[in-house]
Amino acid sequence: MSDTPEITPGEEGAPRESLFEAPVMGEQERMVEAILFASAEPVTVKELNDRMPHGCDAAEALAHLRKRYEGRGVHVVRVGDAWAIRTAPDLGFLMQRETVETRKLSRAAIETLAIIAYHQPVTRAEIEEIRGVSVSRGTVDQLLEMEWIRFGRRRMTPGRPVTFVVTQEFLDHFGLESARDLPGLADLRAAGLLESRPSPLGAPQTGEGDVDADEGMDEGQSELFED
Amino acid sequence: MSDTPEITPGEEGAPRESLFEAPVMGEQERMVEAILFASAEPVTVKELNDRMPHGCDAAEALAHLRKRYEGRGVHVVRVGDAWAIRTAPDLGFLMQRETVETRKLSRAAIETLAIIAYHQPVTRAEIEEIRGVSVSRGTVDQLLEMEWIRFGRRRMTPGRPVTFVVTQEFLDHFGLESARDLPGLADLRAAGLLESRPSPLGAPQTGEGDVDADEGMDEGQSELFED
Amino acid sequence: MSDPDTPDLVQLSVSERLAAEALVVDVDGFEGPLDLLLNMARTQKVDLRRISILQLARQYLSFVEKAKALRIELAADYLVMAAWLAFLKSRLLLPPDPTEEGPSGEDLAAHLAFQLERLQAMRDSAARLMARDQLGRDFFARGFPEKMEQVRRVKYTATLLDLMQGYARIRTRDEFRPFVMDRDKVFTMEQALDRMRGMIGFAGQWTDIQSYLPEGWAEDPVRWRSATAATFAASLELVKEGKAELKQSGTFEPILLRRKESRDE
Repeated sequence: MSDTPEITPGEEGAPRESLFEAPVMGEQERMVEAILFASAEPVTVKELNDRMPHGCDAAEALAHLRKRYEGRGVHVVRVGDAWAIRTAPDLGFLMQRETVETRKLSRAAIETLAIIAYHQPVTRAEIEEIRGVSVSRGTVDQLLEMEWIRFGRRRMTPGRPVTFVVTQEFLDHFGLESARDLPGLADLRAAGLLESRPSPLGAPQTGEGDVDADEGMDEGQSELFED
Repeated sequence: MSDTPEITPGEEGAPRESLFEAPVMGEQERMVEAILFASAEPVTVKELNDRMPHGCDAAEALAHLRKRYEGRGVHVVRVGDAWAIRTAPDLGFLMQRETVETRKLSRAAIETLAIIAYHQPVTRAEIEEIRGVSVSRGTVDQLLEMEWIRFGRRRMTPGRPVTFVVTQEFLDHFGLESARDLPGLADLRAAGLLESRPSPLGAPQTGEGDVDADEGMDEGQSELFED
Repeated sequence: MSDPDTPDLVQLSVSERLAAEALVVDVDGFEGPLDLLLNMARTQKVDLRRISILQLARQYLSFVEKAKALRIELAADYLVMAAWLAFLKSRLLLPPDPTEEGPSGEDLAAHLAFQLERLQAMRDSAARLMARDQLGRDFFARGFPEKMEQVRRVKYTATLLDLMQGYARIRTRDEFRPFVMDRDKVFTMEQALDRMRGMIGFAGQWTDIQSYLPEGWAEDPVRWRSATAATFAASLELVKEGKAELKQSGTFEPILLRRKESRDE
């Protein structure tokens, strides 16, 4: 038996339409609708295209579908580079039964999360610099476990520290289309509160002093707005 | 269920506006939509009414919603005495992902197949005799299922055992015009596939030492070309 | 550290002591010196941008003095901050020394103000973030997600070379001895089953399955192995059919077989 199974996406089961003619847009919209309804997690346009018959344009079908659900009880929402159907927030009061009691986050965890979201990608040292206290392992672990943060690229500074960024789950949970839509982001940037400001010599180094903590901060911000 | 929406005055988007005035039907429909969407289980009309604001008519809202989803990618369907949103049956294929894994045939299967190809038509007992081990049912079934072998004529010997022959699919797969084109033992030896040790019995014949196999060989070959 | 702002230790009234204690107990609730400073800054009730760092430094140092008076252990970073603030205070109070290198007291104060403002901004942002509609609380995902069914199809394949090698393998093996020899040393499961079917009716007692081996198969090790394997497989088949029972008292112990009493008979 071969140990490297060759996985080829099957074409079987595709509608009996022609292989070369894509289904009409109305049909494509139905397909996107069915796929998004069936999934609890956001689905990327690429995944949609992969699952739909050859020649479909999921992005266009999505745009139609999104329009169709405007003002309805459920909405088509964007989550990073993926899409999902979610109930309209104004109907939350109907859903008490569905509410899952989530673990209460500690104040430290909430602050750390906010710092990662607004400053991403951010190193542990930078988080500590901002909070003025060292970040406990448990806090980061909890956020990682909740899949609200993940490791980003390593910072290209001595020691190559890891960075943290927020995830699609984070965006999904807080109903954000992208990290750019974080509340008050523009104001914070305008006030210069997201930029790095090297601490003058002699200021007490909070957290575990990572000399390079401030470096690369701008790179981080630019990465955030790249996508 | 009534089809005509009973429009009751009420402010849109403010379902809890009044304790005594039910939300407009459009709002009620949104509510039913959100509840059905978010529920893990089908929801009865009674449950819907219990969860919706006082004065709502879930049955009517449901009828509207059902109509709205007619012909869409998902449908409002009845499950027992409850209701749920489910994928339109014709789009079920989108919920499957077929992966094809290519694996090498097992050694037992290859050997069995080779014996059938070289000795056809051949009975199971003969295959076992040549391989020196018993042939598992699974191996033969697998080859039958792949349509590389099929049943030939029954052997006119006591017990009238069935015989196996190779199929056209087999020939196509291996790029052979006929089973006669299979390289002989001499060719195999020339190609270095056999140890070139002289056989004590002289030039090896296919099916040597197997009276039945030899006997049926011509018959088998001709049978192969009958169809 | 003698600071005019620090009340004389001896003159601490009971209520002052209590207040100080409350403050100290509260330290547990603070997330480090910066957090404590931020809280003290709030008591100034001005925009953080207009905060008096000098006043803040005094407040902090007086707090640390009180803590010391109460013999309460402060974590090292609180003390580091106290030392730094004392230094900052002196810088801010003394006229600048033109010969002195490094950042001015104003620069240091401005940076501390920036840090406090940034921390406050992050707190506010965190609060705004948590106040947003949240998935699973205010808006909801599909309650009945339909699983993507993974249809796995295995396609078996072989090449002509595989086929030829397979055949060659068999024929090479056979070149040195006739087929009949093979048969001679192989006791098939079918043969064993036939044999045992005939004998099982008499097996009322637990009997070692070795005793079911055919005559003359126990001497040659190759033949013995084949016959044992076949007999064992046949025994399993009989058990499966409900005609026999097997037991073994331990690893490598003899395998015992007996007829299963059928109630139908």
